[in-house]
Amino acid sequence: MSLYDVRGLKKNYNGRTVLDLPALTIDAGGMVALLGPNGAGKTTLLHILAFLLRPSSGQLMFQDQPVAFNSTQLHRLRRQAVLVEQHPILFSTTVAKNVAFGLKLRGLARREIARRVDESLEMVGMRAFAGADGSHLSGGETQRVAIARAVACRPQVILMDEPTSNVDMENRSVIEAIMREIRDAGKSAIIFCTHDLTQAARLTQTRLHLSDGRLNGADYENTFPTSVYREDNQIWGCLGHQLRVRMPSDAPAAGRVAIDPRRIKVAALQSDLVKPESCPGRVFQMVADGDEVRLMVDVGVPLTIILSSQAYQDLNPRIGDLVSVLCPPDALTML
Amino acid sequence: MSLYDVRGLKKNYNGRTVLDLPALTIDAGGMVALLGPNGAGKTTLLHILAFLLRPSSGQLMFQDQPVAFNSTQLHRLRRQAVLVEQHPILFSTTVAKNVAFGLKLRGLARREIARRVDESLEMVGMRAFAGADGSHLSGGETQRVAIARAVACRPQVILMDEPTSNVDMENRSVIEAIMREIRDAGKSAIIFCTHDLTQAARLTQTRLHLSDGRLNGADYENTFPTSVYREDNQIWGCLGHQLRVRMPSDAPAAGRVAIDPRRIKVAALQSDLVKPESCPGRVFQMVADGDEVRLMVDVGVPLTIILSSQAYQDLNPRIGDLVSVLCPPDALTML
Amino acid sequence: MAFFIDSFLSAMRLILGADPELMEIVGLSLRVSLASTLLAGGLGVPLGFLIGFNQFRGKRVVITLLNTLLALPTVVIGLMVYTVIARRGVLGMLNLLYTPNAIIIGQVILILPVITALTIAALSRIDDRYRRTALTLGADHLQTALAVLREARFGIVAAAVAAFGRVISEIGISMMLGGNARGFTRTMTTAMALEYDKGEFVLAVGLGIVLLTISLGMNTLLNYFQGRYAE
Amino acid sequence: MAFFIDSFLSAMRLILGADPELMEIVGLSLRVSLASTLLAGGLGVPLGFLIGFNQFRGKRVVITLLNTLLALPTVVIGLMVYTVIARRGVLGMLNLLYTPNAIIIGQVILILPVITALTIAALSRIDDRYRRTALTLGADHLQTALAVLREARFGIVAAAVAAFGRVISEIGISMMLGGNARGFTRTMTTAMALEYDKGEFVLAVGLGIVLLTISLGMNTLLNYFQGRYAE
Amino acid sequence: PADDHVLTMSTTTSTQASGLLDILLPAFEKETGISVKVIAKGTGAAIRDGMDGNVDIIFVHAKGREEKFVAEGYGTKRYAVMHNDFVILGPEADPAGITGQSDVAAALKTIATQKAMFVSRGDDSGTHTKEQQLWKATGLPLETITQTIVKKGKNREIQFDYPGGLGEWYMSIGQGMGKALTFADEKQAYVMSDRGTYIKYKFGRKEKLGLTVLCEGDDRLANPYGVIPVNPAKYPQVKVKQAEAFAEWLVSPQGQGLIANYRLLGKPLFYPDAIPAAQ
Ligand SMILES: Nc1ncnc2c1ncn2[C@@H]1O[C@H](COP(=O)(O)OP(=O)(O)OP(=O)(O)O)[C@@H](O)[C@H]1O
Ligand SMILES: Nc1ncnc2c1ncn2[C@@H]1O[C@H](COP(=O)(O)OP(=O)(O)OP(=O)(O)O)[C@@H](O)[C@H]1O
Ligand SMILES: [Mg+2]
Ligand SMILES: [Mg+2]
Repeated sequence: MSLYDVRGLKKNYNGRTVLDLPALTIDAGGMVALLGPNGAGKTTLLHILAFLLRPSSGQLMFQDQPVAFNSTQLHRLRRQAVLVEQHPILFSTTVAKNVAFGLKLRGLARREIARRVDESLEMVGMRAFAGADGSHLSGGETQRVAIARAVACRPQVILMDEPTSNVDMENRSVIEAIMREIRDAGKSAIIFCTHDLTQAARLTQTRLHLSDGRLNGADYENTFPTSVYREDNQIWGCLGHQLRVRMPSDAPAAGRVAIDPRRIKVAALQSDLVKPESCPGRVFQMVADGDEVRLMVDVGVPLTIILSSQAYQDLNPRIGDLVSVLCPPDALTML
Repeated sequence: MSLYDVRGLKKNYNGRTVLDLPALTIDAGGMVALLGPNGAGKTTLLHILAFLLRPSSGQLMFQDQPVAFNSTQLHRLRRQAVLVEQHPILFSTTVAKNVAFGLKLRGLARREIARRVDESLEMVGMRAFAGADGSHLSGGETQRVAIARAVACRPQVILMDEPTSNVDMENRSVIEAIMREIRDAGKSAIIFCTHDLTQAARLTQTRLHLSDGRLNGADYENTFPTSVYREDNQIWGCLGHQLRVRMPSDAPAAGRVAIDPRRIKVAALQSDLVKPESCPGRVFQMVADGDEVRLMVDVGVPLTIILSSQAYQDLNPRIGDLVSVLCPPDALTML
Repeated sequence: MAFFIDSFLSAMRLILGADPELMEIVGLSLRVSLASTLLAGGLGVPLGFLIGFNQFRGKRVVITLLNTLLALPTVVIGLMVYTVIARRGVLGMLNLLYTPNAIIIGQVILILPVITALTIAALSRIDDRYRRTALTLGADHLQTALAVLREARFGIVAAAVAAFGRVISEIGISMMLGGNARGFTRTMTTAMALEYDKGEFVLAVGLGIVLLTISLGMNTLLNYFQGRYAE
Repeated sequence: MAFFIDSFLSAMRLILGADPELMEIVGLSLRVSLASTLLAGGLGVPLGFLIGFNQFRGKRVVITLLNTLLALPTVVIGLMVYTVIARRGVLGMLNLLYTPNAIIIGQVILILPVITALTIAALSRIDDRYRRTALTLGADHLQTALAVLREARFGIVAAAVAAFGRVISEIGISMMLGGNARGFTRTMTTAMALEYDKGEFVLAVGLGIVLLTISLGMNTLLNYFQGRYAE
Repeated sequence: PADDHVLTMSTTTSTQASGLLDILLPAFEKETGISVKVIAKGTGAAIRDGMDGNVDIIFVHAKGREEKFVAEGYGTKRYAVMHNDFVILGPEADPAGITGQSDVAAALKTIATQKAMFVSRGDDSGTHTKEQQLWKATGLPLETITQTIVKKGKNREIQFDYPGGLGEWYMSIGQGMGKALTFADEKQAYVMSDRGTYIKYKFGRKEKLGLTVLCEGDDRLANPYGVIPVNPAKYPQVKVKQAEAFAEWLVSPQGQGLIANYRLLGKPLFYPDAIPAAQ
């Protein structure tokens, strides 16, 4: 049984299509990361998956049943899918009562409610604030209480919109640990948005990339504005004043390019791989991403390069090393 | 001339002191990062520095003049210090009018206003949204417009509360570039909060660490809950089920410890430095931080270790390597 | 000045004297006004929610009509209700005319648009995230409305207080539908109007001061309970 | 039923007939009501801002007193103003009694508490970030208030509309301070009261329907301008 | 009209509601160029207006109080203008059985002893004053309610006489004549009314009053109207010339003729008092 099935779903605002998903299936019990630039439609999609926003057209299936957005019984379905908003808001009462809200609605016994409130506040490190007024918490405190409030409900799926964007380092790993625990226990599925690609990489292999409301496979991390100029009968794009890339002959005078982080060639500066259009860059970050390694090189702009385990071993870069970077034409997509 | 001088400043809410700064001086024209866990008082401090919140006691000097929080002319001072809120809000009118707001107040000519609005929206990549309704933007779009709105005013100091927390990768580097440019041009000083330590490291050497409302030098990244147990006549703390640390004899049964990332010892697994209380961990991230390197090792919990350039060269770790980690007692602080 | 002092002294006399007739009049005024406010609130607040929460065609038309009804004069309400409940009217057999219940019917019609329109206004600025949060945590329509109501309480209480002030100080409907019958349907305002017609201005204002004193008492009570509730 | 049809037909007749006397009465009602609403708005909205925006000792007391004043009966206002502006009163030499200006004075006193209290309520739920944002961008107190006012406009317009409805449908003050003098101070409501006194119920309700039609026109205009403004 | 051509007059609602002023005032203005601004209210309030100097002239029907008004120096002189009369009305079924009774005191006494519902205006108006006098004339023991108010720092008493049964069969409603008629009709009760208002409610409307005249003609039921210019000795700014001009005109043959010939629904309403021959 799949958790969600999306068929030809669209959402329009004032005639602009901000979400356009011909087909998408999300399985039960897993963890899905939703990635994509600002305005890609991530929040919009989460609101639809939480049954809070009615799509303009198309169909949404939940656990193989079509969702009737005009049903008066929709709240029964909503109890299976709890959303933590991008900027959560707490009811203007105590933190504890905020967490108890969903539990009361589910008709739990008073003692069970008290137990779960304690437990979930403890989990996010906010138990000391149980009696505090929810409307006066700091940004990160609010976000953590909102997570506790959702987790306490133990729904089929928890939808989290940038759940750790305002959370401090310590609690970021605490929340990631909670997410992993929920996934491992198979209690609830988790669908979350994030702009932190290493976080997405740490937590799950199932990553959906949205851009302009559409699903596409391309990582969006390497998108840059370019200026285009002509030299030696060839059109060149220039990124961050240093990196030159060969552009297709029909490239517009200025625009944005996406560079596939898996197709960028990188070599030691001394190597014979160095070509005229390659440029030097300094390695400033390396992160494990499953079996691969994510290298970040400063070439005037921060460029992400994903290396296979083997390629990483071969290159063996160190932080601070200068490397030679080359973007072949097939790595480029004009946007 | 210093930009801000803080003397014995305190802020209380309901009898709780959330900010307590005996003395602090911030110089003009620089860039300062404000770090610290949730609830440390970062936002509170920024609000005070923006002259929006009156301290409970103590004095604030701005450009060597004491700030009179009850003055009716405070808005003149406020024009020198513009804040971008943690969760910014846009007036419910067009994006362009939002950016023009501060400029109109400053009595700029209509054409100058139009020019600056265009320029600053272009800067954050939101020019296409100039006519859109400010109240219906996505989280990251809102944050970017708010930054443009502040920058357009060209004040003495721009205060930014987690300015890129909801911003996508591409625009994160764009905004970091803007921040660098402002600093380099010496136009405005910038004081910003962030939970992204690598971002803070990328942008400035001047980092203030707040915790519980107080300034302290300790990085707050390695704080963990510990359980304490006794073995071999010695008190041990256990972090993330693997890492054992020797605790002082008066340690409570459970609590939180902070581990100084510069005092952690790390060695290759085969080395003779390995001791009984050391434990193995896998290197999953390395980031340049000025002259140092920030190593992240998974020992059940993610542990940050800061190595000097030399120590990094000596160890020469690779992503995925197993290393041996040891936390000497002097690296620990009980919280 | 002398006039105000006289009025004030008469008011003191009335209050301290605890004249049984005055007590009766005060009691009736309070009973009728509270009943009208509660009834109109019970109808108007949910109605305001229905209109304010939902997006539908013609919503602005409905709000414009509501605003228009805010100008419904008491004479019109009085005559319309009169026509229906008089001996010769459709509901004549209920013998409602010149009873406190008749006043309540008229007053509910008077303040229903006020409460509804102000509830809509109070909801207009409640952050939509409260509604979404209640829904996503599993609340049904009613539970969601209650959660949002809690957040909007200041505005809605203000609407109810304004409506209460409107009816307790209202004369036209009480006079036309109650009939100002001494001992039956005489309220503070109809008593005041009578004293005014008689030229006994001091007594009229004295009664007005008594009325304001009572209103002050009610609002102080309300303030106290709101304070306790907020804690 | 027949009564309502009759009333409706007379209203049609009155409107279509464009009787000059009726036009004059309608004109006076509109002038007086608009003047009162604008004056009370000009005083009450800033007052509401002062009270709502600032934290001070006794704020809750002030709000309670305001709420109390919502129950100020027209008879009391009428008599108080009367005492001041009658020939024997302090302002007797101004000859204000039984003029439209006297009505305006009384009506302003009537709705000032309404507009102030509802402005405070409208502000109570405006996100504080709007205020902070205006301030940090360099707005002074007035500019900040205007920026927040823009965000609270729905609630404040609702307050003004309620106040306008209150005064245009109000009888007591117009009667007592205007005097219902034909051709001088006769307003729609005092004309209605007169017809009612004469027993001409059909005409009274007919005039009421004319009044509602005018109120509808005003609100439609307002809705139109609000719509344009919002765009 | 220029300011000295405007006369302000306070009067009782009944003169205005009868429509008589709509005949008199235009004729007066045509002749003298003086327009009259009419402030209509209850008798008590109308007299108050004169005492406060808010108006130039008063036109009311409460003879005793009018004379006191002049005696206390508020008015220059009372001009007896006209009278009409009061009638006792009741339901056609006449449960108390007073039909044909020409002695009004006897009729009221019967109503009281039967405890048949009686509606009193109870508003201290001329009509109410008259009604209280008639109750006294029945010889029944009356009950009195005394209210004490403060006036100029001194206590003053206001009295209210009624024949008992307050709120049981004696309804004191404190409202104008029209409203008292409506009330009595609704409750099918007895009521005392001036003839003008009765005619209007009985014959002038689609929904006819369901009450009928059961007792009339007694001398004690006469209802005299007077007009009094406000005394310039008290209020120098009053337009005494114009006021006197109006009063004189009312008692002149023209004024009296118009009054005599005024018909409401074909029925005479007022009888001139200054020149009875004008009829
Ligand atoms: N109510 C609305 N009216 C008009 N446009 C809207 C509305 N809500 C969202 N949009 C637009 O739809 C697009 C998608 O918005 P959405 O909030 O889903 O983006 P997102 O992917 O969550 O972005 P972010 O990373 O910035 O949070 C944005 O361009 C936004 O401006
Ligand atoms: N108005 C208020 N009333 C009561 N407590 C408050 C208020 N505002 C802030 N606090 C408390 O003060 C502390 C500091 O808050 P502040 O917003 O400055 O934290 P912060 O460092 O910005 O945290 P974060 O990283 O989560 O944004 C928090 O514990 C918060 O709960
Ligand atoms: Mg979003
Ligand atoms: Mg903060």
